[in-house]
Amino acid sequence: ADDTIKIGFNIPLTGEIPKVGEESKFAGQMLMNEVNAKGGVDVGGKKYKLEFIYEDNESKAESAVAVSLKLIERDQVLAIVGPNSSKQAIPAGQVANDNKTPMISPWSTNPDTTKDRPWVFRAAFIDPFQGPIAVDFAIKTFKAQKAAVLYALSNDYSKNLAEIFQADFNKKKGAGAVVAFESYGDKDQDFSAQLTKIVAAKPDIIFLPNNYNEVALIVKQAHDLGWKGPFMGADAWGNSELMTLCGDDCKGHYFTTHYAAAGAKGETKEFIDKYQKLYGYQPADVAALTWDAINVVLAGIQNAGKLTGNVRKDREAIRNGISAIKEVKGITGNMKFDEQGDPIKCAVVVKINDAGEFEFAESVCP
Amino acid sequence: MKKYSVPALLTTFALCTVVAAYFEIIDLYVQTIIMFIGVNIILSSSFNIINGYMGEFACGHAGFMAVGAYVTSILNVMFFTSSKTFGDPIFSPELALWFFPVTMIIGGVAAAITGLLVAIPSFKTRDDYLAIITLAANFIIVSLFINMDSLGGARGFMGMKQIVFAMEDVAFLPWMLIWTFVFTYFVVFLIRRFVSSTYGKGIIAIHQDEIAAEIMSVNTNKMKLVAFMFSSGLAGIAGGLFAHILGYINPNSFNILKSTECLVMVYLGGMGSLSGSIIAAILFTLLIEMLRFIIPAADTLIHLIPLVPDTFHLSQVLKWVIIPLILVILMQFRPEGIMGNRELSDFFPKLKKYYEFK
Amino acid sequence: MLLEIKNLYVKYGNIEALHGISFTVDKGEIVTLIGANGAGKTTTLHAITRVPPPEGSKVSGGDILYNGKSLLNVPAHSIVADYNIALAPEGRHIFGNLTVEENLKLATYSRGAEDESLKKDYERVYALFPKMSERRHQRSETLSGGEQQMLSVSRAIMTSCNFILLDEPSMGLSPLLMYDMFRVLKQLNEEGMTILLIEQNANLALKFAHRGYVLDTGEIVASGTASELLSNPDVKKAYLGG
Amino acid sequence: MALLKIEGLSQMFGGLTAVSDFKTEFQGNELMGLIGPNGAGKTTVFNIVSGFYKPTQGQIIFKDRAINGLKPHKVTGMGVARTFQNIRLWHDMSLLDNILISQHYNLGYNLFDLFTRNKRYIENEKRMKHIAMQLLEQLDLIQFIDERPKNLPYGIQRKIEIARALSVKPSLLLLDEPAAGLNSSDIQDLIKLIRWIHKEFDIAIWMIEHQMAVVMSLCSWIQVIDFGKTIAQGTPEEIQSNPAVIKAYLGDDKI
Amino acid sequence: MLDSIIQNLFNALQWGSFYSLIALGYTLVYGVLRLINFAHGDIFMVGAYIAYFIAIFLFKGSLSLSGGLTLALVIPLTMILTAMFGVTLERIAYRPLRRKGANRLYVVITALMCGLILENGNLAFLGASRKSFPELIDKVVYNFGMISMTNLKIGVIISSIIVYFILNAIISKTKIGMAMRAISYDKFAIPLMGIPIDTIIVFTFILGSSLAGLAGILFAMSYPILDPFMGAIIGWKAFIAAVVGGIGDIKGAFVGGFLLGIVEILVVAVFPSTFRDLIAFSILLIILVIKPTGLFGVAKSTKI
Ligand SMILES: Nc1ncnc2c1ncn2[C@@H]1O[C@H](COP(=O)(O)OP(=O)(O)OP(=O)(O)O)[C@@H](O)[C@H]1O
Ligand SMILES: Nc1ncnc2c1ncn2[C@@H]1O[C@H](COP(=O)(O)OP(=O)(O)OP(=O)(O)O)[C@@H](O)[C@H]1O
Ligand SMILES: [Mg+2]
Ligand SMILES: [Mg+2]
Repeated sequence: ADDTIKIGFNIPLTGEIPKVGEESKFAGQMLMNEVNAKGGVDVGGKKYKLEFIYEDNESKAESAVAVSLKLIERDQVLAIVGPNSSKQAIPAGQVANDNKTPMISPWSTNPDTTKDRPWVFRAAFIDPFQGPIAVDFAIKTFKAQKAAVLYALSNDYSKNLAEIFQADFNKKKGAGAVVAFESYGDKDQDFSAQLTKIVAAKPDIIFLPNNYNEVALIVKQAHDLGWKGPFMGADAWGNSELMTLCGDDCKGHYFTTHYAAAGAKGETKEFIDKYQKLYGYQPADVAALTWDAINVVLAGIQNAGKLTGNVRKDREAIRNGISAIKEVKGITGNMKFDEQGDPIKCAVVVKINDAGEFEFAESVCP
Repeated sequence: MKKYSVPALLTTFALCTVVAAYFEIIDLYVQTIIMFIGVNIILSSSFNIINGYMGEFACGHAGFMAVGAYVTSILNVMFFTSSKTFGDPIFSPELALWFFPVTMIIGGVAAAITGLLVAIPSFKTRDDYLAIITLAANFIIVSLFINMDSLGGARGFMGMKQIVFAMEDVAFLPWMLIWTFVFTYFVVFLIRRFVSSTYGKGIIAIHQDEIAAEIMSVNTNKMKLVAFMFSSGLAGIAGGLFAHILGYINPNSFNILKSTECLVMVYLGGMGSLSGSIIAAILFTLLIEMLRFIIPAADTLIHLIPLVPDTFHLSQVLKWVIIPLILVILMQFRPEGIMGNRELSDFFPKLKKYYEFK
Repeated sequence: MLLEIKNLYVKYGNIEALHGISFTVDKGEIVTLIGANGAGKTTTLHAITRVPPPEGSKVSGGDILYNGKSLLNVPAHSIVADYNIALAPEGRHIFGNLTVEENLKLATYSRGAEDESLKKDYERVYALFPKMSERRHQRSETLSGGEQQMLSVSRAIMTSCNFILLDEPSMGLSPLLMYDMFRVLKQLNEEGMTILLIEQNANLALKFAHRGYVLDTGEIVASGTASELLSNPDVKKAYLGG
Repeated sequence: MALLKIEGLSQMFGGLTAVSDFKTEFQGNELMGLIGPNGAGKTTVFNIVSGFYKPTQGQIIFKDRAINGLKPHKVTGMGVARTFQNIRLWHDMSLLDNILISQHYNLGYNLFDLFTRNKRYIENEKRMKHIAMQLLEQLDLIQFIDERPKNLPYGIQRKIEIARALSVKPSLLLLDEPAAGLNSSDIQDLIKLIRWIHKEFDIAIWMIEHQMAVVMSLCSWIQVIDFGKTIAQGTPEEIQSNPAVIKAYLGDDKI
Repeated sequence: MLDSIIQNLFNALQWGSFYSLIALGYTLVYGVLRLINFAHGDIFMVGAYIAYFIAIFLFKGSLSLSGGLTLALVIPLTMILTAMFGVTLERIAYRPLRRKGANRLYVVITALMCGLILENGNLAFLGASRKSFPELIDKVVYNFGMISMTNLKIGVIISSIIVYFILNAIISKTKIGMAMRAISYDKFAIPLMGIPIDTIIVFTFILGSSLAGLAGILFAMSYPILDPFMGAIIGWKAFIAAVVGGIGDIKGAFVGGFLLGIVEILVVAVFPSTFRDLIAFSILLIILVIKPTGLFGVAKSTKI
């Protein structure tokens, strides 16, 4: 109808990372229900109801493309939120850009997703920013002279971050300071060989830019192999499930991320509590980032001033609106966008405390 | 009449689709689905050469697809676009249109050569050992691309969209749609010629009794070589198309899961039935897309019944329960696939008036 | 009457292979079924033993009575295990990946623990076919054609049968062995074994059997004692090669 | 020049000597028999000659060329065709295809011709089809041309195997127990068929058979082997009365 | 250096044990039906989940039994339930196809589909959250110099060896084992020996699936994070291991499993880990090229 704002979600509800898709979807539902309960969004004096369409990209590149086109052509959405992984976000971003539809990926960290694509934005900070924060923190807190990295070879997020960490650490501590740089394959469950190598290299810290489920296994196995030192991780650790899976083994370690759930204040805390109440578990960063991504789109609409009902014109207005954003207050921090469509926002380092909560340690802003 | 009716029909269909796409009568979504159907037809019918006609159980088709996809993409990106990997274009971008078929064929040839990787071990091994060799080859190829950092590694490789734009600059037409039609027809045409010749039937003889084939003068090693290279070469062509339709490729798109889809299409259609492969590819692709619409519709429908609680929803996850379930049930009724090893004309003898399978 | 086939119809899909045949076998008899290729002899034996051939045949009418009880609803394995009817099938069907000895051992699956009678049976088989004991530990798929045939027959004997169905047991056997085998079958018969024999070599079969039936395209066209059939001019012309 | 000359042929399987020091010779187009007890090594000899086994020792000269070690399809291409003890037809293809495919040794076109379907392709396909049709016509099998062998009676299948072997245009035809499983009247037909083939195609035929009626009435020369060794050879009359053969093979036909 | 090699050998033995246990299940079913039971990896997954639910019920639930007692109950219960599960699968999905005389590859595809149904059905009904398997026994880490071992790892390795010997005895010595081997060669003649074919097949699935169940428990204890797709890749790889050993052969599967484990781990230990799959699979490929029937597979000597 005329008085709705349609936004499409291109998310992995099935396939390799269904949990990520689920959280994105829940964040979307929560936001939509909230806004619609208040009567909708006020744009140029007119109330619009939100209508979200969730499509499954099966965590596959080709499906992500098909989904984008379906949302753009069939559903005539004004903007697309997603996809989450770069593997899908890169081709889907191309589609959105070609078809002049604003797209914002909550989670993708690969620079190519937004590069030279005026219509594509993202809500997460990119890896070249996050990596050095981890390096600095490791050097400062653990007096690390030597570091080891274990990353997922076929996961471009993990690989990217691992390489950035390696380069930065070597830059700061001299070539060869990363004493072990190991990888593992898709859906691996045993890391003992890599960890044996790492432990034998005697690093001061092990950097694990990996998904939370793998982190739990790696940490446990490292302990089995006699490792007693610290670990550091990145935003992919930030999932409520980390602690149920990892238990005591993960306590006392640090990771960089977008927000700290424990000790969160204000809107962030509100979001977490609401989500927990509705869906029974603490939201991960992807939920928070999706929430922010939607808000970025809504802010773009506000900036546009009014909606004409002509989809093409409205899409253009929204795109211009997003790039003109001065600053949005997000639950993962305040952000504005650079000319590539990447956010400029702060990162936090989180400590997993003895209660198993994600506790704020420090904040780093660009 | 008999000779031209089917080509005429197919050409008309392709032309209508292209014209409709040009005038935006069918939208990009539908076009993409049509293109995916084309790619899947190439995949399943080429896979059928090995798994159907020759009766071997290979399961690494996606690996060869990857080779074709990468080779074609690299060549095109290197020749016709400026990229950070390869620098400035070597040739003028307008030439992309004319050289596209050439690079596609080169991709196919590269894939065919990779096919040697499985063809040569296949001389000595049969059925399930071959399954492993192909499976391992699939793992190896994917792993190789993941390790090639210069090609993006796990981050994938892109820039193929520029090629499509370059073609559109020459003439604004839905080029990928056109190429998909051209190559799909071409591939089916080649396969049909192959399996209906006495030469090609040698692989069917190998299927039914390899020893008898060898002793009755069929050079089984050569036939296997030809069959594997032919099949993997065509998979390479499918890969090239796939890469340019998507504009982006990633090694993980060609893992075992993709090979599994190829397997499903072949056996769904029927071993050794070309029309079966085509029908199965169409059905399979459509089924996946249809469920996008059916599941939400069914969800709305069941919520009309007051008994279903509001919190219960049919989720998209069910898609990958429903699709295999449909196949399992189908197998129970047609344990030889949709077409068995027969062709359309065997089911509808009247069709023979209009075309013959030769 | 041990076995009574009553008006038996068998179909392969829609094709009817047996059009209502009836015959009987008495305890202790040797009965032979002769007939041209494709007459339905094998089909009859398969129907009795309830083994479905890979393509599947169906009894569509009539009955098979064994000691007055119908066999039609008895599962195939129990024909051997409980009714003690064994079949040496056409095409041998030995287990090529097992050794000769294992093949024989498997045939005793439904027999109880190792006892005297079992030992006697092994000895009898090895005495009958010395080749079998020579090749005891050879993988049976590498046996020569005739050796495989011996194995198939030996295996049938090793089941606890007292009624044995033989489908062309002499196929591929050298003349010497063929005579040997018939000699031993005769001996088995004298010890109380009932035999239903299918043989292409009708001359030989009729010399060996007490009674015979002539099957032609799914129907019984002649029957009688062996000597009656041997002298029947029609039978002579059609099946005895002169 | 001899058509086929085998000398000192031996074949071992593990510790088992299946064939030992076997020799024979075909001058032109004889019709010879190879008999012997089960497991004597007859089929093994055929397997070696047709290239399926590589002999442990020995020489096989066919048309003045050593063929031991050649691949089976090469040997067949040179003119040695065979049938199998257990029928091995391509059961799920039409009879015509069965006869066509066995002409692979002489396709006369390559893949390029195939894909472009040029004149060479069309003419060669026509030629092969012609040969097949002629052969089926001659052997009176033409009415089964579109049938699949598995649906045909056993006797016909045996005949098809012979037809398929003939389509190779062999100069030496190996028949491994062609009469096995046939009944008495079929056997009479088979004897006529083989005799006719021998005359009509003017080829050498080498036959393994246990049915003495067949061997004795067809073969001009018979070789008897036992445990891989030749124990006798001669004309049918000589063989039938040879005590060693009677003891090892023929027996005294009393039941 | 020597330390790491020994450490890695132990790692490899543990990891290989899982491949072995799963490969044994593959080989059993394959050896009997010539069916590549692609759902086997997922039956293993189901086994792990069954173990999880039983363990949670007994350990964390109102009963709160001790860890050791829970484990003692979990092992037989899981094996029984997983076996029942495998048999049910055979009943409803494979047997009808077999009865209809379908080409065996269609049964293989059906198995592949059943695997997908299990994975995604699990996802749909249990949700996307991963499950964390409770620690039933206290982990003890033994250190010998630089080498670390845990009691669990030793247990896993020993279990898989015991299982192999039991299985081997069943297959090569008993009549039922002989019947299992015979079926793969000629199904037709089985009933003629008085052997109920379906019983043997069911028995095979019971054996294979209960092994998968056992592997599931041990795996869940060693890698205590369960997700619906946990059986997929390890299943494929175990299948490869089974074939490299010589499929259909118990010893082959056992050795093949350990071989794959050792190759995977040693490749990482020696080469850059990025090349693991590449090198490991190339090695396997080369083994198959040299020995086309696998390490222990008997060349099917075709006799014509
Ligand atoms: N699987 C099958 N499908 C269809 N028809 C069949 C099948 N098996 C046998 N028949 C047909 O049933 C009839 C009887 O076959 P059967 O095998 O019983 O003959 P037979 O007397 O044993 O012949 P032979 O002497 O060749 O062994 C034949 O006409 C045959 O064509
Ligand atoms: N591939 C093989 N491996 C091991 N032994 C073999 C092989 N092929 C044949 N043999 C053995 O060689 C011997 C000769 O076998 P062959 O098949 O040549 O006998 P045959 O003379 O044809 O007998 P029949 O008349 O019974 O067919 C047999 O004892 C057989 O077991
Ligand atoms: Mg018969
Ligand atoms: Mg022989």
